[in-house]
Amino acid sequence: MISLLIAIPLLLAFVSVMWKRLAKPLFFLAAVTNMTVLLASWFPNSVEIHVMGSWKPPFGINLVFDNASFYAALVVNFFFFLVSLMPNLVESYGVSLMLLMAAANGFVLTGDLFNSFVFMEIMTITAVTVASRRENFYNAFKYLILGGIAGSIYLLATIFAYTATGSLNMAHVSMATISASSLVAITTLYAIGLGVEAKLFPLNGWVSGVYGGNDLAPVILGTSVSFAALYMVGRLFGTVFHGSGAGVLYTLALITIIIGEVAALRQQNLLKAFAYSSVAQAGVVVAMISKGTSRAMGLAYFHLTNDAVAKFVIFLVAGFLVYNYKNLNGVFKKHKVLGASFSMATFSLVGFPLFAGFQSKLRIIMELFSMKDYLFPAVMLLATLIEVGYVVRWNVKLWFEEETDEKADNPIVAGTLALILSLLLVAVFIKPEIFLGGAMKMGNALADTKDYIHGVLSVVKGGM
Amino acid sequence: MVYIISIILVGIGVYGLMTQKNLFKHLISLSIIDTAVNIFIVATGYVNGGKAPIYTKNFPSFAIGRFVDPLPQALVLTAIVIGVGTLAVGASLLVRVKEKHSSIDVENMKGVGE
Amino acid sequence: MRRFYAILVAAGLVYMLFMFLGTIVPYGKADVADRVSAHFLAKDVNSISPTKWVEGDKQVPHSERVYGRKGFEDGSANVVTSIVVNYRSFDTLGEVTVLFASAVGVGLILGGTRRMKYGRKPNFILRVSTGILLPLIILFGIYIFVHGHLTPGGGFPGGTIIAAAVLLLYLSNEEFSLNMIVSKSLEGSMGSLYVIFGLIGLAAGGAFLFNFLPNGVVGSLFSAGVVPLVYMTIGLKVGSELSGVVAEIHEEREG
Amino acid sequence: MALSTLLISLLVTSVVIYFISKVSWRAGAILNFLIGVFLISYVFALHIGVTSNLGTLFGQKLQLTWTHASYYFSAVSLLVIVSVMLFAIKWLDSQKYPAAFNMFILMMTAGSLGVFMAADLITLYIFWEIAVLSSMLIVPMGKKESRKAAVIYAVMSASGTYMYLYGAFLAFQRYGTLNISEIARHMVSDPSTGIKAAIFLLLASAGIAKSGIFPLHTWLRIAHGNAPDAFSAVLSGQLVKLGSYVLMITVAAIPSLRVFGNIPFYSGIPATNYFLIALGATSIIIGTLMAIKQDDMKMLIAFSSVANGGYILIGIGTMDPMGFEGGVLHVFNHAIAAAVIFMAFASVVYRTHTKKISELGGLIHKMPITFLAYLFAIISLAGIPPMSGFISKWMIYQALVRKGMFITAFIAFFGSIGSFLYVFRPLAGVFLGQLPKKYKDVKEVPPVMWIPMMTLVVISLVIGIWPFPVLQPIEGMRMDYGIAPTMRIADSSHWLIKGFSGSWNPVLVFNLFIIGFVIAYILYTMFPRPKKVDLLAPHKEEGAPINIYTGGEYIYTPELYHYNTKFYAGFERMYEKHPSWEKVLEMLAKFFHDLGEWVHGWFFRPSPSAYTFWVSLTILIVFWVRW
Repeated sequence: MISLLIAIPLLLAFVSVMWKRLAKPLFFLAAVTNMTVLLASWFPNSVEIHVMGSWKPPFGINLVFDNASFYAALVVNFFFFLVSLMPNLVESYGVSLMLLMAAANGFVLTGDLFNSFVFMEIMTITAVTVASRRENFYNAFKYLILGGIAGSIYLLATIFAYTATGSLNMAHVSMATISASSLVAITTLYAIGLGVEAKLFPLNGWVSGVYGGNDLAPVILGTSVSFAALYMVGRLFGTVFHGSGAGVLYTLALITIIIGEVAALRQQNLLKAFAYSSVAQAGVVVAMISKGTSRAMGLAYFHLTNDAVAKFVIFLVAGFLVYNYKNLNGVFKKHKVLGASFSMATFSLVGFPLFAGFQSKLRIIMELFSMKDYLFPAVMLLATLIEVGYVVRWNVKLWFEEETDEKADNPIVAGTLALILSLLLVAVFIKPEIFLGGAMKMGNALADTKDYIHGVLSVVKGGM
Repeated sequence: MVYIISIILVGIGVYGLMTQKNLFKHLISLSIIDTAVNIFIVATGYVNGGKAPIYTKNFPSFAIGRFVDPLPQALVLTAIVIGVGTLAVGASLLVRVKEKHSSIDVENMKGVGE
Repeated sequence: MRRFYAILVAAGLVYMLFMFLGTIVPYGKADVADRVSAHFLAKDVNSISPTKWVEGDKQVPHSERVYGRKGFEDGSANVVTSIVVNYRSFDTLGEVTVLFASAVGVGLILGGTRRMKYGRKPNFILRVSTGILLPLIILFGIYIFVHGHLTPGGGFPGGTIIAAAVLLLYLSNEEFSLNMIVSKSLEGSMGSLYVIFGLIGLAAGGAFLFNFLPNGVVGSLFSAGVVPLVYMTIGLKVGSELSGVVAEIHEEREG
Repeated sequence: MALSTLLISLLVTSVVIYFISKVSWRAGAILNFLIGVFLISYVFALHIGVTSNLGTLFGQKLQLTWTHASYYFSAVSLLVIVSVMLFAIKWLDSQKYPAAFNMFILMMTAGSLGVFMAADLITLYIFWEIAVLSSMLIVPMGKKESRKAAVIYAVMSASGTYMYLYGAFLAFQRYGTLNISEIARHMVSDPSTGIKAAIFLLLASAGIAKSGIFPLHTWLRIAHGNAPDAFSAVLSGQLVKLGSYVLMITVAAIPSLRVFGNIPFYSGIPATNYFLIALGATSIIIGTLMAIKQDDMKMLIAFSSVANGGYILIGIGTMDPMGFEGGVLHVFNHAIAAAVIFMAFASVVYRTHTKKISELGGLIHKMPITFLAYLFAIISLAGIPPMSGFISKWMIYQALVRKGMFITAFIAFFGSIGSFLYVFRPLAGVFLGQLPKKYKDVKEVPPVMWIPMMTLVVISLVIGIWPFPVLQPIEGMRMDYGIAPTMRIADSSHWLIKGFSGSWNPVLVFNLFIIGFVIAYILYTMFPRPKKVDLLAPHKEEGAPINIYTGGEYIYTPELYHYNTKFYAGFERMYEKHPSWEKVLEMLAKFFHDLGEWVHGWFFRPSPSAYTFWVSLTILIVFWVRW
């Protein structure tokens, strides 16, 4: 069943290249199918695998379907589904988005190191294509170069893992005895290789250009793809390498948080400012993942889910504004619904009460204190302080400044989606279990290496 | 030795990326890194005296040490194709960069703010 | 100064990788018996217990004649092919997708509508030899991907050779431009076919990309089950795809 | 109605009010006022000790309880808010966003009440942020400068809040609870002074930021000065008191005398408290000196709020029964006085559309009721009997003298004298003096606007004569916190407030004042009245030279000859080139901004080469540093 998550969008992408006009409805169809498949197999609560070509692991390639990959796939597909509802955003990028969807699903589900590299490269190439929309070629090119370097390093890391263990299977690599020096090489290279997609400092130079360059790229890359990438960070450093190399991630992530917020503060471009903020939030998530416990990881993904929902709304609204108005002063007076959703989402980002971000931020700080880590909360609160600065500045600018007489039609679908999602953020504040339950299951699944190994290597069956 | 050559090639690629002003040379440097990594991968599978992993009349049967490791070769096949895809997208992006910014030299490009 | 720092950093990187080299087996000393590929070579993946294998009991296969026999789990004489198209077929699907994605990307980025002109006439030798070489090149490409399971080569090289033929056409004739509808539908249908093969495998054998055809005798042309079929689809797909890319690059936008 | 139901339904109602206000903002404003009146009656009817569960968060119960402190602070807040709500029914027609104003002011009320009811640190934080958020969204509704003001307000407030949050979690990690009284119990027995002091100061910093105490005081000037005029009354009269409440929680609810008994600094006051007192004293000096030189009347009172926040902090910080009661009573006095003053200013701005003192004058004839309200408010603010403002200041002085803190006492006296100076400046500049020509048609504000002002004035006056209704809950608070529980200060049966160096009989004093007033009035009527000379009478049109001249020169710029210009020139010259803390904070903000530029320039430069360089360098650093 779960191989359909990758096969269906791929098949439809191949079909739609023949009939260009079908691309948009087929993208919608693919998203709906994927959501249906996922909803039909709600939280497996065990490690299920799907072996490709019925070659058992560690010999063949296998897809792993446990709580972690289910939750990640759910989030990833959810945002693709939302994007597919907005045809004027998709335009001629339907095929690329379907491929991106297949690749993100594959990246999340795969249990094979090299296979994950292949999917990462598909993601990079399609993401570059999406990023080049609205003539944003130079930034897309920079992204391509950085992605290419990262891909090479990721591949190098995979080969080191292969020579050290004799297999490419994640479960096998995680149980094999790897010498300490070898492990250093592998984790260093993986940290750098994943750092580009996970937006770690200083590998995040592409983010502002790509997210700030058009209205489609941030909406999908800043939510789905970044969730998939950060899922892989948790899978590799949590499950496979049992937290070795976490020190590197922790340090880099803390620097990322501060750098991201500081860079966001000075930004004069709405999309770019929140692009940097998404860098900072990725830093928070990676630092939390590097803590390695199941609770910490669960909270990391809880935070990431909240951030992704908020960012979706923010980028959606910001993209609409930036490409319809020359002067953004006071535009929300004309678009009250968009404005209200934007404000709610940004307040959730900061972590004001009444919104979801409050729940995750406070829980993270609390968890860190119980781990006797006093530095990270301080960094996080300082970052939040800077965040308050620019979030309030943007809100004030967009709501209260003197308006100009430019005019654009209200986007009905986007406005409705933004409003629903921002109300979802309020709902999460009242009832955090909506996201927290799944995220915690995800954290447990990621931290439980033993279960993962057992599930992958001892179950020998094809399975749908 | 092959290892060292491939590593030096990686170094050359990185050097090229850092010093060149022409964006197409960046793409070539990236390609060099790709190639270097591919060479490295194939090299990790080499067995002294090993043959290409194809069963023929002359080498009809399996034995340890007779054939080189086929897996890295299969991986490289994939990696090469990925490199080609990257190159194609990069090159076409550069065509458009040249159209938009009137140059692909980092220092002469117009309209690249921020 | 910039170059000096660049050299310094690059040298540091080389040094770091050099340090990492110490952690892997020296060149030429790769121990195939310790790796999964030993069983790909021996074609006995199904007969060993993965649980024992991962626990360190590697169960090295005995020397056994493979060529010209039948009854193996995988039927291609070229072991690299058996890995690419059978054992790790999913990677190859990904690989095809990468190429497809970049072809789509090139199309979207360039978005040309009119054939670009070189602005000079191709010379006589090029024009005449194209006529002679073209069928040969295409034939050679087809040969390469049809024999992918027996000899070095396969769908990707074969497809590339076909695309080279198209490039030759472009070079020799300024008026020529590829029929994009044909190439796109070939590309799309072949890609779909690959996925459909996988789905048939899912239906027939319970696993995506399952080899649902009999394997035959190792070393003969009609052997290795689904492998030649897949390689043919890949060959056609890559051929049409890269031809498409060549065509896209030869197009410019109006104005 | 349970406390939690009340707060949640208030939050929901605020959204409903928005949609009602969209139809008719006046209906929304009237509904707001009615809800406010209901809340006052509700608050007065509530029994001390009622608790209510808000739910659980992170496995911790969120609890609300109704204590003497909640009662006192809620009542004071509601008094101010309801007056402003009544005031707003008319005043809002000069505003651009009446619907949003109605929504946010009700939301802010819910937040403030929640803060006062909170029994644990997280509940307090949640409602605190609600109050800050909603008030922060009202601030930019004012004039152009108010946009920047909102950002500064939010950041300054957040800097305090996040320090508080850090402290709260530090306490939680150490003591395993967030409940304030349990934390207090644990802290008394905790041997580690360093961590206790850290928790104490971190918690206090939220109060410091909010009530405008020294290092974080600069937002008051810009936020109070630029917020919508009537809302400044809430900001200064009510929101700032949230800060005082948190300071009181940290100093008194956590019994700082016992917790830090091992680090006495000066006459039994622990070093931590003394640190706060020093901050308070600094605020008094800065607030007073800066207020004196302001030309903008709202900014002037904003600085006076800084100074009065200092008084409150000093009073509470001594933890002396007298000082504590004085400090808490000063909350009431300053709230009422500041609210009336800002409402009076709002009335003036409502009619004249300017808040510069130098552009005003002589409004006493045009707006006599507003003038009267302002007059009584400043009498209270300056601490002159018989208004209630005197009593609290007197109590604080009593405590300071008894503790032998002469420097602080001197600063407090200085602030008091300074307050005479600065409150007189708008009085003279706005209400007295010459009436500019363009305001000759100005009318008194309608009753809806002056009734709330006069009500508050009357309350202040009554409490000045008979302070025991207010002192009762304060005594209750003192008992709750165990500050000399056997001592009785307010003795209503003998009409006395028993001090250290004597007692104060407000009724007697009031009678004496009435007698004095009567004598003065008789003298006033006996002597001939001053003749009125119209200084600017020949002034026909704007900008034209005036027929009269001074020192042989025509007067081209009558502003220079305004009564208010260089009002206290000699005094101001003494500290003209003062070091400005505002500049320091601006430098800090600029530092972050420049850091952003720097980061951008170095790491996010638009060339792939730079990226590659940094990526490679990071790989090397990662490789070498860690292993």
